Amino acid sequence: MFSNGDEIFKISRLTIVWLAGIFTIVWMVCWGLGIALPMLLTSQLGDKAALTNEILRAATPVIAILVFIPINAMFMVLIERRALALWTVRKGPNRVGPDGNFQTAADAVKLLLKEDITPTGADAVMHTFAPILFFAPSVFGAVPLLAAVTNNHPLFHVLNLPTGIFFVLAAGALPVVALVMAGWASNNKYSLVGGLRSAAQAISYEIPLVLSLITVCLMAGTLDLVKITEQQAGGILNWNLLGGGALTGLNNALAGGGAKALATSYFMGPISYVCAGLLVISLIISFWLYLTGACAEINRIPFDLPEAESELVSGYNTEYSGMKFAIFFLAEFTNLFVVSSITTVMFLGGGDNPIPPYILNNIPGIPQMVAAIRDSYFCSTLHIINPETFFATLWVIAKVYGLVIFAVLIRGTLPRFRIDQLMAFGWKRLIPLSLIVFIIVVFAREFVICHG
Amino acid sequence: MTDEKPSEAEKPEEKKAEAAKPEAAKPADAAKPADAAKPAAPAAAAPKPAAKAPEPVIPATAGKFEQFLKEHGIPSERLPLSLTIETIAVSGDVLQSALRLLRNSSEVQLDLLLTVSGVESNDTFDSVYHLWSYSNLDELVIKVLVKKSDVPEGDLPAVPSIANFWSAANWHERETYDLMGIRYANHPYMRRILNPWDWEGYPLRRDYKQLVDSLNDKNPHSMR
Amino acid sequence: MSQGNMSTSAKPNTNPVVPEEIRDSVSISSIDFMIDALGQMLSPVLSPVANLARSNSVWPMTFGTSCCAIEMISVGMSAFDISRFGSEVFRATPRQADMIITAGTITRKMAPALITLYEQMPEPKYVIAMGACTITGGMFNDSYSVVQGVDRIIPVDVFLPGCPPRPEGILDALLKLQQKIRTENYADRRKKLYAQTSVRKVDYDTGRPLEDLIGVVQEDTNAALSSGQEAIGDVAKGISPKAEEAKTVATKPVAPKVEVAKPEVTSPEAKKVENTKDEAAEKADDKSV
Amino acid sequence: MATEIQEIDLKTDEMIINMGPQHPATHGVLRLLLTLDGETVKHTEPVLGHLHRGQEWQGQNRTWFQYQALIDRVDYLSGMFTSWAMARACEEIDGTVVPPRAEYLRVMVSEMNRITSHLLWLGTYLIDLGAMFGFPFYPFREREKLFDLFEEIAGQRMMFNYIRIGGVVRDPKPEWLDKLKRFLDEFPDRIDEYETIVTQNPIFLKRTKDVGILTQAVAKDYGVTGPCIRSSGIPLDLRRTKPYSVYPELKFDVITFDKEGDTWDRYMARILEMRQSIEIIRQCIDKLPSGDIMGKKQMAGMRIKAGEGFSAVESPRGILGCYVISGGGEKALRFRWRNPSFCNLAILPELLKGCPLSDIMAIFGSIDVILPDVDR
Repeated sequence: MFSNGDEIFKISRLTIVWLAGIFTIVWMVCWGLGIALPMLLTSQLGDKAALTNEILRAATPVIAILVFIPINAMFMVLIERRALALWTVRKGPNRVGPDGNFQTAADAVKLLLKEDITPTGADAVMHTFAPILFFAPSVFGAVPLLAAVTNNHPLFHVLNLPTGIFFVLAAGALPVVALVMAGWASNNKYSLVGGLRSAAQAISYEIPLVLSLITVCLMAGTLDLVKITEQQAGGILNWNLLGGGALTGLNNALAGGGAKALATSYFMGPISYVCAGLLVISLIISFWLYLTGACAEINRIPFDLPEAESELVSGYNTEYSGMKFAIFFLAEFTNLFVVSSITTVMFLGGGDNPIPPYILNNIPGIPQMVAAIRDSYFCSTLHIINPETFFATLWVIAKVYGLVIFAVLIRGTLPRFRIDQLMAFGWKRLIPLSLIVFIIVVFAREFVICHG
Repeated sequence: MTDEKPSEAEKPEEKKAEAAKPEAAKPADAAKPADAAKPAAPAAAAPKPAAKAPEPVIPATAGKFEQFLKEHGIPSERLPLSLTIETIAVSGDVLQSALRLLRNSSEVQLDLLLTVSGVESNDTFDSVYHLWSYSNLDELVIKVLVKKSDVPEGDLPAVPSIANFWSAANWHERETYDLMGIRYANHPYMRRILNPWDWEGYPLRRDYKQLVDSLNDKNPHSMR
Repeated sequence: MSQGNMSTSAKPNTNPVVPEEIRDSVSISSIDFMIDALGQMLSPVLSPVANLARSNSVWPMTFGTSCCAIEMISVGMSAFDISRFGSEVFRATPRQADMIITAGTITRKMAPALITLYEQMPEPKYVIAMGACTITGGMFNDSYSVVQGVDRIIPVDVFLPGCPPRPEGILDALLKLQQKIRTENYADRRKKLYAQTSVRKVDYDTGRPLEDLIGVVQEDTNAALSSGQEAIGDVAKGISPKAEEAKTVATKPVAPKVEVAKPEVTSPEAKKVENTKDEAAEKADDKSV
Repeated sequence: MATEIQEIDLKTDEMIINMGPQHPATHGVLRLLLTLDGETVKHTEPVLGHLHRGQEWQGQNRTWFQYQALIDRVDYLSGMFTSWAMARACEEIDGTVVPPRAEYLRVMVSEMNRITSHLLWLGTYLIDLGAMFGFPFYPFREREKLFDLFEEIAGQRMMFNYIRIGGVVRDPKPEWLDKLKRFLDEFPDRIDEYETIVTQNPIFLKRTKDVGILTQAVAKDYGVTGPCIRSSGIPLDLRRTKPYSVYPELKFDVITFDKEGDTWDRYMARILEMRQSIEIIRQCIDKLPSGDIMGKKQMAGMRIKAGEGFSAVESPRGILGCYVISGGGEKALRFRWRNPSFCNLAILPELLKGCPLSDIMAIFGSIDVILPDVDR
């Protein structure tokens, strides 16, 4: 009969193989274009290669993203199907390739080779551009995140914006236009209702989402994604999830600062302690608010009303087939990935290790291992990767895909809201709550020295 | 539809059918779809099995509901059809008042209309109402018999509709109209409900002949 | 599902006799013509890739009318688990589906909907006729309202008998379909892009085939009805004309056979001409199982 | 100083949406013509008949023996009940005495069938509400176990043809009863599992509480039966109020809620009915007498005496009636089905008035309509 342990083992194996494959490929592309090729050119041509090198370095992140997104979406679809199967006592796709590894590749090729239909009576131009407009923001919106998730690797310095989070949010607000376009251009009433629903939903849930992120920015005092990540370094107590730096004093005390560190951070005594507690609670609520808003933003269950299958057939993409539908499909999962990355950067400390360094460095073997990696041929000579980036990326991958799996679990559990309940929930619950949290944070942070 | 032709001829109801339609004296044909056209000769030769079939014995006294209706001045007649359930026939004119009375009076409270069915018997079209109660165990069958001879040529037998005061009858009456061709007068939406809207013919009638076209003509794989 | 939502526009080879609202409601975007030429050229290379991909990701449509639909649901559930073959992605819209499992009896009233759905599906599209009802009419074989065989209205790839077939049967049919897809040629399949419409159209309001009805409209209605009634159990007509014939059949003037008193006598001759074509079409038409 | 609020009359158009006959939420082939104002339903017109296969016509043109194999398709989720209704009507006309063992077996398999029917309803209802990737798989797991039992006793998974005129067709082996007992022991835990996921789920409560309230007056007017009306507070359960077969000898209560039922009540009524069915089957296994199982010889040329009869059973969807007129021959003169789905569906336009688009699925699903049962 069915053995759950066996299946869990297979899924883990699949995950590890895929992730290793994806990130090796992507990193090799980055390294090849951004580091190896410029090094080679410089050694051959000298100063004449400077301009070429600049162009190569600037192009690297974009190309990396373009390589990364399709493979990653394929993996995410596969893992979603396998994980849902695991939770519903099934096996999931396991026939194509070794253990079903290439199932989604087959799907992708099939969708690309399928007939592409534009319904008569549809607005052909809008109908064609809607998926592109839906997909594009998830590509260029993700760019500023790159520096943050790779521990500010020199390759991605260029892309770091001082107002990174706003750029990401602005890009994230664009797809709704595409959905309305798709709904309107399809000449189908279900599509139209789906498109309008998505507009209403996105506008409503944008507010709590942005407010919760503003709360974090307020705590951090900056909009720069890299700075926000760097502030959170040093263990789980520094993360924005737990008070946005309000526990830094505690962390310092544990690290060896003792009572002095506590007194520095919590300078008002008991009031400060209470405020720190409030901050922790507020930021956890903010985290939850962000997850909820993001779920609605990317149309996942329980907020998948724009494409509610049992109501609107397939919602805004009812009339889409073949390649255009594939792009919608791709963008949907990429959006999920981007949203998880933002959560990781803003709340979960980016590439930070949850175990504080004062514990980690005392574990025998760890510092030596880091040193060994740094001194190895790959790092020191070929500059393939430095250990900071390597470990940061590992942690980012773990956190991001953990959130993705969490979203899949929610998808497999909850029913769907009704549109008026969705609006009521957004306007009457989430927005007041996020405002309250924001106000609490504004006042409470005056009594605690955060991130210090 | 195996080889049961000789036994089919012994059916009592078919003999009655022949009596109604003597012109149907064609040789036996296995492919005949409806009961209407049955072989006449073997049936006439066969003994009368109808005598053997035990006629349901009805009690001589009038039933409870017949009495009740009589008390309220509605003429009705008990039919010798079922042993267990009282079956009464009323005329179309008083149908509405009878049903209103049976439904609303506190004595009987027959407020659950199970079905409205159309039945074609040898010389009548019946509209049959099965009445139950939500609160007690009574059951009653009311029949409105419309004689075939009374129906004008090219017209449908008409029975007054009760859908305007009893919503349960709405779809049932439409269905009976659709399948049996009984027209319910003053029905709010007398339109075919199961068959396509412009369908021809009334499928449950004995003289119904199937439409045969490229969707259901005989194919080599058919069992018919 | 979405018939009536889309307005129609003229297609080059549609006969003007066919009413506006039942014409094929999709058009192909112009980029396909470029791909077409490319596809012809690259067919030997593309065929194996395309076949592998297509055969391994057959997304069914959630189309079910009666008992078989329940078994179709069952096959997606834990005990039988169609997801192993990559087919658990049941799409609700025909635009994204590859296969339609006609699960359950197709009646005259449902036939137009099925035809619309089939025509809305993008090429390559496959049909599994599931259950006795959809193959021959099954237990309702002689009923007045049942289409006796779904192959009379849409081309069928795999016939799956049973009443209802067991879920294992569906898996078997799916595997058979996968085998069939693996033998295809990319260029040949692309040629079907425009031709692969339904076998014949059915009118929603009367439940009769459109080819008959056009004649009826042109000629006398009553004559057509009497002819329809007299044809009971009479001449065994050939099996339905196939995909490529659909348009020509629909446009063929059926009127002459109506105006004569005994039209079924004349119709075999008319049919014969069609039947010869049918056989050729049938040979070309792909039918496995 | 009261300021006068001016009402501005904005011009809006109503939108007519054609839902079905092929729509994922219409459970087959129902077609709804919805007139929407925004997302609010103004008017609904159900269009039936997309699955009209002429079951009543078949009844008149098939022999008794042939037709009893066919009628499982009338309501394919509860084939035992359709068989039973026809068998009872024919036995009533014919005066056939059904052996007590057969009666007990009939009750057992019917209650099992009620469980499978409700399980399927539970799964599809959650799909209607949008939980389409996780929960629906669990009820089907148990359903398959029951199907294995059915297959063993009747030879088919769904179309049983097990209850025949005069009795039942196969006597179960003792091992079958053991398997059934084992299933009954584990099944209550499974129901608990479903309830853990669904019953108090806040989103589920939001979607179902106070949605589609069915008042007693409307329900009576439309002749609604089954769990729908019991959850509205009318204790109409034929098994108790008009007991047939061996139900008088079994202990159970009618499940009603003492208020006007919403969709959540209808959900709860079905969950409780499943638990109740378990108890009924247990009692049947304990009381199962030995003896004959068939009171009438089954053969191709089987005849039923002349007369007419109406019988009804309590199917998972309501009162399933069968009105038979026999002329004494091999075929019936008239077969008429009283289908619970057909009657219950008639209240849909009434319930949908003024509700949002998403509630159509919640309400329509809660009535539990099977389309062949509507269209026949």
